[in-house]
Formats: sequence, C-alpha cells, structure tokens
Amino acid sequence: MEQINPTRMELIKKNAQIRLAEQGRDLLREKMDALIQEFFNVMESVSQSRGELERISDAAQHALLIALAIDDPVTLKSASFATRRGITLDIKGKNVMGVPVPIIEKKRFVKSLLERGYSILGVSGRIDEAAEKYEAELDLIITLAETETSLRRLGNEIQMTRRRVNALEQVLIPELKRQAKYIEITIDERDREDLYRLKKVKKIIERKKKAAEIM
Amino acid sequence: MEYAYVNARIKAMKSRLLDRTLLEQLINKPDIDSIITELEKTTYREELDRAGVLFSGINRIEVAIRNDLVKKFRTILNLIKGGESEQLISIILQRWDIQNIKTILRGKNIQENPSEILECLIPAGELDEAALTELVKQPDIKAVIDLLATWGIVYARPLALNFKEFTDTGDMVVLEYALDTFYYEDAISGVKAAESEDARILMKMIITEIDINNIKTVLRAIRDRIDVEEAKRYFINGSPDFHAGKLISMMKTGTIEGALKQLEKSPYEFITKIPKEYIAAEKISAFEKELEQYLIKKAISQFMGDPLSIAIPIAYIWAKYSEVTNIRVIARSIFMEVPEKELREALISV
Amino acid sequence: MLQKMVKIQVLGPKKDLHNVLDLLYARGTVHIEDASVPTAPGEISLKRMTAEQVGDIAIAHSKIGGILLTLPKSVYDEKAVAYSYSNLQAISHEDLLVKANSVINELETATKALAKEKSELELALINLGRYEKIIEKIRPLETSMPKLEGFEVTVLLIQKEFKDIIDIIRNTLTEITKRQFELLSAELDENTIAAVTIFNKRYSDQVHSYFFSQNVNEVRLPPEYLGKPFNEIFALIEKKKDQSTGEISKLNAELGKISSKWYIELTALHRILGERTDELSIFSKIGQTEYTFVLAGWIPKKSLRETRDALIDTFAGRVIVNELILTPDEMAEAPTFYDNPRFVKPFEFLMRVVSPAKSTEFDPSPVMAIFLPLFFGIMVGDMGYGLIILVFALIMKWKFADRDWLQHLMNILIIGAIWTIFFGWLYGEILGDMGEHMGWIEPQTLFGVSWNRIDAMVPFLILSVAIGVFHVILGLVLGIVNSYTEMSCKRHVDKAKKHICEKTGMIIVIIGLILVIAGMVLALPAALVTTGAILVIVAIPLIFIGGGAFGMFEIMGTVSNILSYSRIMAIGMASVILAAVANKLGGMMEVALVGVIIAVLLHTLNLVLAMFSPFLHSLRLHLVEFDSKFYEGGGKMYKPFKKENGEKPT
Amino acid sequence: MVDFGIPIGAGIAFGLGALATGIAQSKIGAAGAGTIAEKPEMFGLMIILVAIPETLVILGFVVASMIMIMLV
Repeated sequence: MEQINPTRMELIKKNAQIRLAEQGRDLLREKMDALIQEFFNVMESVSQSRGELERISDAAQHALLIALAIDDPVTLKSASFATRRGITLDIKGKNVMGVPVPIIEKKRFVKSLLERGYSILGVSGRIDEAAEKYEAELDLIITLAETETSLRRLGNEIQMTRRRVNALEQVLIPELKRQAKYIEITIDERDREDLYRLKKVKKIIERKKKAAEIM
Repeated sequence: MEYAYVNARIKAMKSRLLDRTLLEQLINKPDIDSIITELEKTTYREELDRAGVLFSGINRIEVAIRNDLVKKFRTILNLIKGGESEQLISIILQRWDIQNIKTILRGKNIQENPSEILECLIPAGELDEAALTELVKQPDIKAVIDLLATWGIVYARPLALNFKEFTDTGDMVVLEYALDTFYYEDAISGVKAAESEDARILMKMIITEIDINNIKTVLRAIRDRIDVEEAKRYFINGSPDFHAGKLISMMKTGTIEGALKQLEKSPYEFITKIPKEYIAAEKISAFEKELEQYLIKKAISQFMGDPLSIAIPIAYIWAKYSEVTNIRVIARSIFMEVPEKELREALISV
Repeated sequence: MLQKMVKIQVLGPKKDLHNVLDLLYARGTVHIEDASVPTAPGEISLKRMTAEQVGDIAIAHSKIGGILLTLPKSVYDEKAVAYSYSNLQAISHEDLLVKANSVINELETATKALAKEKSELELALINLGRYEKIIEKIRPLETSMPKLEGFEVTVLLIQKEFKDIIDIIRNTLTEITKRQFELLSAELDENTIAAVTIFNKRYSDQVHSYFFSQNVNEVRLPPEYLGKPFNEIFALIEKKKDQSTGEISKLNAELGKISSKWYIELTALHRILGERTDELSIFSKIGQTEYTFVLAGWIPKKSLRETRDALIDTFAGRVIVNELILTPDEMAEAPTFYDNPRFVKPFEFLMRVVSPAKSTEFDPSPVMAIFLPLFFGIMVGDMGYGLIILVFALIMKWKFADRDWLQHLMNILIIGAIWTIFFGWLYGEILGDMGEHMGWIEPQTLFGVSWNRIDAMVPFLILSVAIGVFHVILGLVLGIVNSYTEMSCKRHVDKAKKHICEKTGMIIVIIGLILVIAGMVLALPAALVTTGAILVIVAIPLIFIGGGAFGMFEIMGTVSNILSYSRIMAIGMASVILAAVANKLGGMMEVALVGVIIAVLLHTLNLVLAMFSPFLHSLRLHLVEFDSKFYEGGGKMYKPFKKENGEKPT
Repeated sequence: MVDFGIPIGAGIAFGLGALATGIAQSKIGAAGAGTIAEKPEMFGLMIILVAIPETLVILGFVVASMIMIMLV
C-alpha cells in the first residue's frame, strides 16, 4: 500500500481498473451461467444413460448367467473365440464455450446375428442374447464416455470460471476499491492539510500585518 | 447286437441319475461347498475327487459333471461297439465333435493359446481326447483340416470344400455353417441307409431336432430383420413337414406372431402359447427353452419305448445331458446368488 | 411287523448341542431329518447349522480319494485296512486332519505328475496308431516314386468328386517347377484319392502356398517325421510305440511301488475321513435360532420314552422333546423300521433286498416266514434230502459265521429242511423211492389218498392249486387291509377306494369260478354252480369300477397266478422222478460200486437242484404271485444316527 | 401198433414250454447280466427274475405228465 502513489492520476487509473474488473466479472458470470446451463443439459443425459447402463448391465449379467448355466461356460468361451476382435474408435473434438469436448465417432457395436462370426446353428439364442446385451452395454458405455468427459470438462471450466469470478469479486475488486478509497482519503487529507496550512499561513501573515500596523 | 444286456446296463445307469428329490435338495443348499458334499454322495463322487485335485468351488463341479458326461457317453459307445447301433449312436454323439472342431477352428483363427482351446473341448463324441490334443497342436486352420483328412475323419470333407471361400472372405461362418449342414445331412443319409426299426426311431429324433433348429433360425432371423434370401442359407434340409417352402412362408410374415401362427396344428403348437410379453419382447431364449424342453422330453420319453431297441440309449444320452445341465444351472445360480424362482425357471424339467 | 414310528422335535440351548448329539449317537434311536425345511406351509424355515471342520475334512477326504484313483489297486488286504483303520479311529479330529494332510503333501504332487505323464504317453500312443493307418495306405505309392536328393515329397488327399483337380495341379506344378516334378495318384478309399508329388525343394514355398488355396489336403505328420521316406517313418513310429509302452509300464511300476507302500493306509484314511464327513454332515440337518437348536427326527414309538427320559435327566430339563402330531399324509413319510421276532428276520432280509416296505403298509415277512419254508418242504419232501440239507446248512452257518446274508439264507434253509423232513415222512420218501423199496417207510394216507407223489399226481395238483387259491386270496385280503389304512391319507383316498373295490371283486370272482369249475367236474348240485356264476357276474362290475378295463385283464392275471402254484407240484414231481431215476440207474448197474457212484452223482445233482430251484420258486411265488396283490414297497429304511458297524466300502 | 400220439403230444407240450423258457431266459439273463454289471446289489432280484419264465416249462411239464398219466 505504501508503494501506491496517492495521486489523483493514480486514482483515475484505479477507478478505470475497477471498472474493468467489474466488467470482466460480469462477463465471467454470464459465461458461467451459460456453462452451468450446458452442464445441466449434459448431466441430465448422463444420469439418464447411467440409469440405462445400470439396467442394461443387470440384464446383460443375467443373460450371461443364464447362458453360462444352461450352455456350459466352455461353450460360451468357444463362442467368444469366434467373436473376439479389437475395437477402434475415432475421437474428434468440439468447442463448447471455449471448452474442448470429445466427440466419439458413432459406431454401433450391436451386431446382427450374422455378423458375430459364428454359425447361428451351433450357438444358442441365450448366448446371442448375452452377446447382444453386452454389445448394447458397450454402446452405452462409449456414449457415456463421451458425455461424461464433456461433463467433467465443463465442470472443471465452471469451477475455474467461478474461481476467477470469486477472485475478481472477493479479492481484486475490493482491493482496488480499497486502494481507490485510500487514494481518495489520502488526497482529501492532503487537501485538508493544505487548507489548514494555508489558513495558518494566512493567519500568520495577517498577524504580521496587524503587528506592522500597530507598530 | 445284444440289446438285452446293453439296455439293462443303461437302464441301471439311468436309475442312478439324480432324481427330483435330490435336485430339490441341491436347490436348497446354501453354498457351493454343500452342493459338493451332497454330490459326493452320488455317482459324481469319482469325478469330483478327480477334479478336486486341480479345481475348487464351482469349477470343480463343472469340470466334474462335464467329465462324468463324457465318461458315460464313452461307456455307452463302448457298450454298443460294433454294428449298426454303434453308427447310429455315434450320429447323436457327433454333435460334440462338431462343436469341438468349431472351437478348435475358432481358436486357431484368433491364434489362441492351445491349452486355452483344449480347456473348451468336450470329448464326448468320436474324436477322443488324444485326437483333440493333436488337433489343437496344429499351427493353423489349414493344418487342422489337413490332419482331419490325414486321419480320414469325415469332417475334413465339408471343411476342405469350403476352405477356399473362407480364405477369400476371411469369414469363419462359412466353415462353421459347412460343418453344421454336413452334420445333419450326413446324419440323415446315415440313418436312411440303415433302414431298420432303430434307424426309424433315431430318424424321428433327428427330424425333430432339425425342425426345432429351423424354427429357431426363422424366429431369430425375423427378430434380427434378416432378409429371407440370406436366412434361407441357414435352413437345414431333411424335414418333411418343415421344408424350406414352409420356413420361407413363415419368414415372409415378417413378425414373430405371424410365424408362430403358422405353427398351429403342428407338433410345435405349444410355443404359440408362450406368454405374450415374451412374444412382444421377441425374447428368443424363451422360445428356445420351450423347444429344447420339448426335444429333451421327447427323447427321454423314449425310455418308455421298445426296451430292446436304440430308444433306451437315446433316452439315456438326453437324460444324462439334462441332468448335467440341471446340476450346472443349480450350481451356477447358487454361486451367483440368483433367487430361487429364477433358478427354477432355468431348470430343464423332466 | 413294522414298528410304529413317531416324529419328534428336540429343542435345546445351543451350548448343549454337542452333548445332545453325543447322547443320541450313543442311544442310536433317532433317525434324523432335515429340521430346517418347514414342515407346514407358512412355517418359517430355520437357518441351518454349519460344522466348523466339515470343510477341511471333506477336502482332505476328496484329495485322498483323488490320490487313490491314480494309484493302481495293489494287494487289497481287508485285515490290514481294518487294523490301520482302528488305529486311526483312536486319534482326535485335529490329529487326523494333520495326519491326512501330511500324507497328502507327501503323495499328491508325485502321483499327479506320474499320472499326467502316463496319460500323455497314452494319448500319444493312440495318435501314433492314427498316423500309422494312413502311412500304411500311402506306403506302396511312394515306393514307385524316384528318390532324389534335394527334392521334397508331399502327399495330397483329394475328395473323389474333385478328381479333375489332379490335372489342374499337374499343369500348375509344371508351370511352377518348370517340369521338375513327378505326380502319382491312386485311390485310397471309396471317397478319397491320394496323390504323391515330388518336386524340387527350391519351389517348396510356391507349391505349398498353391496347395493351400486349393480344395486339397496335405497329409500332415508330426514334425519329427517330416522329410523322411514313409518306410522309415513307419519303422520310427513302431519304435516310438515300443518306447512309449515301455515308459508307460515303467510309470505303472512306479505308481505300483507307491501303491504297495501306501494303499492300505490311504484306504483306511479315506474310509475314516468319509465317515467323519458323514457324521459332521448331520449338522447341516439341524436348524438353529440365535440361542437354540432344533433337531427333528423319527424314533420308534417303543424307544421314545426311554430316549426322552434320558435327555431330560441328563440336561436337567434344558432340552425339550416334542412329539409331533402328524396327519396321515405326513405319517406316510416315516422311515421303515422292521422289528420282527427272530425267526422272521431272514425273511425280512429277503424283503429288504427286494424293496423295503413302506412304513404304513403290511410287512409280508411274517407271512413269508410261514409259507416260504412250507412250500419248500412240500416241493422237496424227502427225509433223506431234508437231513442232508439240514446238515449242510448248519455247516455253512458255522463256517461262515461272519457273512450276514449267508446266515440269513441258511436259516431259511434250516426251517425249510425241517418241513422237508416232515413232508418226506408224509410222502414216504427217503432219497426218492429208496426208502419205500428198502421198506423203511410207507407213504401216509390222508383224506383217503395215499400221498405217494408219483401216484397221487392229480390230488397233488389239486392241493397245489388249492394252496394257490388260499395264498392269492390272503394276498387280496391283505391288499384290502392296506388300502383301508391308506384311506386315512387324504391324497390316496380315491385310489384306495378303487383298490378295495377291485380286490373284493377279485375275491368274489375267484370263489365263483371255483364253485363253477368244481361244480362241473364233481357234478355238484346245480344250485352251487349257479351261485358261482352269479357271484362272477356280480363281481365283474366291482372290478370294472375299481380297475377299469385293465382290471378285466387282471382277472386273467389272477387266474394264471393261481395256476402258477401248480409249480409246487411240478417241481416236486421233477425232483422225485429224478431221484427215482437215480435209484433205478444205480440199481441197474452190474457192478455195485458203479451203481452206487452213479446213484450218488445223480442224487447230488438232484439235491443241488432241490436246494436251489424250490427255494427260488417259493420265493417267486411270494414276490410275484402273492406280494403283487398288496405290496408296494419303496419305503426308506430307518437309519438311526449312530455308528454303522461292520460297514464295508462298496 | 404202439400209439405214439400220446408220448409225442407230451413231448411237444414239454419241449415247446422248455424252448419258450429258454428264449425268454436268454433275454432276461442277458439283461440281468447287464444290470448286475452296473448294480451288483441287484443279484438276488435278478436270480428271481430269471426264474420267472420257468413257469412255462413247469406248466409244460405239468401238461405233459397229465397227458402221460391221464391218457395212458
């Protein structure tokens, strides 16, 4: 504070700074509102998908259990040999209010009966159903991966923006205001001092004048 | 062939299958260990002891019942060694050969570790453990087929015929489908050639099986909206009632209900009575369960058939199969803590 | 007779459970059932008890079982096993487990490794046989091929319907190898053609990749045989086979060595661990709440009081014994407890072998105890044979004092022998007609008939059928009694009523038929014949109501059942005639010694037949003709919770 | 002339009964062997079952003896 130059020039500067900070804060607030709105949008779809995922993974697990129980686990393993292959995903990005979010190329993993790589004559419908449910689960997991990443990124951004707003609001702007006030007070003080001094000088001069008249 | 001796032995073996009350006891067991204790009191003891050396818990049960199944089927094959009845019984057991060869080919296709493949094989057919071990050791699919040809095993034929298409398209389905159709065609021609009362009994079973497979294929194809022309490839020929024409007309209805409607007044009418919600949900496994149940019941009812014919071994094979399946269902369900109601639904009721 | 059973529930504080079980075990009166299953709908099911050590013991038991399975059975010495067993019996649970585990540690890995090696060799052997088959087929082809250095031989298998491909292959090979190849083909079996090609190794890769894409299969051999001429491979395979067989027998010897050292101890351990598991498994039948246990079981009514008093005295009233009041339906679940006087025991044994009675039905063993030896006696009926059989049975009893089943059978034979002697006196037979010839004995005369069996054939037949009539009617009456008791059981009421109807009808039909037949043969007054006919006519609707159309067939069945009793006469006749033949043949011989030998041989044969056949047929008359009128069987045996003594591994 | 009718008739009655018993017992015996191979504890029951068709030969014997005794 000591290094602040309590000059009128400085005060004008500070006031300009305050205005700027307040403007920035308002802007950030707006951005945050927008982000929050987007966040809630995504969130809704995530929670929906999560529920869906839970449901579908339960169903998948049940189908798998039935398949395991009725068609020996080794038959299942054998079927899995036929269907085993890797998955490649194309991931692109997009910008939401300056936040980069991933976009996963939509590829359906749910395969048709004839695409699973085994002859349908030797594999029971139970195994098909288990496979199908897990494929659907995979589909959902990947969609969820996309939306959840967006969600996390948006969340981070919101937090950061809020921190910025807070920093502006709680720290920077009050500080600047305090400084402006200080400058103002100091300038006022100085003004008063000057006035007093002037009055004092005036008094002395007048007294000297009086003395000169008397003498 | 002396059926009196063989069938008496098989009937004695049948009497040692687990009965309803024992299954009921198993269902009431709290955990896998107590199921093992209970099974140890049955004929599964030996295989449980054997499996217990390497496995524990649910795996021990599964390995033991699988090995017991294999052992019992081998016993039957050895009992009826020689003559026509052996050929006929082999036809039934060959389904395990087909499954095993498929597994080996699938495994080789993804370069799976031989020991992993070997674990998935069930040597209940004509190819014994020795043959399967050697097949699994082969480096690639072609070598597997070559070895089958070298040993003069019939499955080399359909595989060799379709190998070129497989190398061109890289689609394993070609080979698997070739094996499946070959199995049924070979079974039908083998049975037809026999022309005996035994053959007639077996033929009925095979036709039922083909029908059931075809009906399943139709329902699955309708459900997955597969084109009629495409689905036609997967029909198995040989059934007098459910020939390709009938199946195509079932497919052309385009809906499960429509297809089911055409089953009315056939022996398979029972699946039209399946709960509506399953039909609406197009839940194939529900239909499949009913159909399989029908097949198994029909097979097991052969115990009532001619006591001096192949009916008894056929019935036993299926009764054993369903017993093993039921034990597995119970063990798995208790292992995964499935509610009793669902467990009971999954059981094959005999 | 069967003992009346009552179902009890024993309740008490958990801390007393072990002592209660010890007490019950010592008493050995309670047949324990699963208490955790609710007996009535709506009742809560109780949690089951679990014993702490049951897992460890069961694991050790099955591990030892696994080891035993891999070992060849060495000299099995029951005495040594029993000795080792009784030694092990003395050790406590914990020590037994320690001992079992140390044995397992010592043997498990070694036996597993040996068994694995052995099974691998065996599998390899089977496959060698498979390879050999094809090589044998191709061998003649190869001999006609030139042998060239730097050239490779490949054998192709071609499906017959593609035999045209051979020409294509020939053309392509010409192109690839620039004519440096040779190709020969020949039929292998009805479906396949074998083609042998030989080509320069330089082109190996190209040729093979060409084959790879065609509808042909190459003959595959294990890598170690590649590139060798077939004759050589053949020899190699033979050698390998011998080698493997040798190794297998070596492994077998090794396993045998382990077996001879350990087999007895392992068997004893396996047995005792099995028993302990069973014993502990009783825990899983006991229900529990937080502080109390509940144990359910059946107990013979006569031992209820004693057991209850013992429990109450020992635990000062802390343990309660409830007698459950059961509906007849529930009573039907009771286990069967035979409790017969001593002389019926052997017959009880027979019934148990066939199918134990249900607890609610009439136990046929006492009836059998009366009639079976009687039939035997009527059939054999010879004082000489009777005496010999008696002596034989006594000797067998004395010699094999430790075999339960033999004791039972011999007891039956003894009773039968006494009847045999009696009827021998009646028939005047000692070793067939020898007694009469020698003037030792005369056939007795009864009801105006001299009971010389050969002469009195018709009276004998009538007697046999009369016995049959009596026996079958007795069976039917018992059937009615059984059905009457069953009527208290709700779910069986209808069935029981029908049975009563059918059986009453059947009795009336039999009486009616007898009246008709007897009336016609003996020219009895017409009134009796008419009564008989009326009886038959009245009874038929009864049978129809009871048994439906099938019941009508039953009439035929019953009549032939009665006629079946004629075997009593027929077998007796056969026996007496054979004896007479023996005497006659013996007498005809010039040399007395030869005659005696022949007579003795034939009598011995007859005696063996006489012991076997009449016994079997009396039994058959009971099981088939008599029991089928009332007996159902299929009960579960009363197995009290106690140490099974003399239990042998099956 | 000796009347062969009666002994021949008796012979047929007995012989056919015995033959039938033989046929039946061969099947039952084979089945019995099969059962005992699996369940040795069934031995006793099997012996009885094998004896069941003996009714035929026994009835044959009865008829034959009746023919011989009553008609001669």
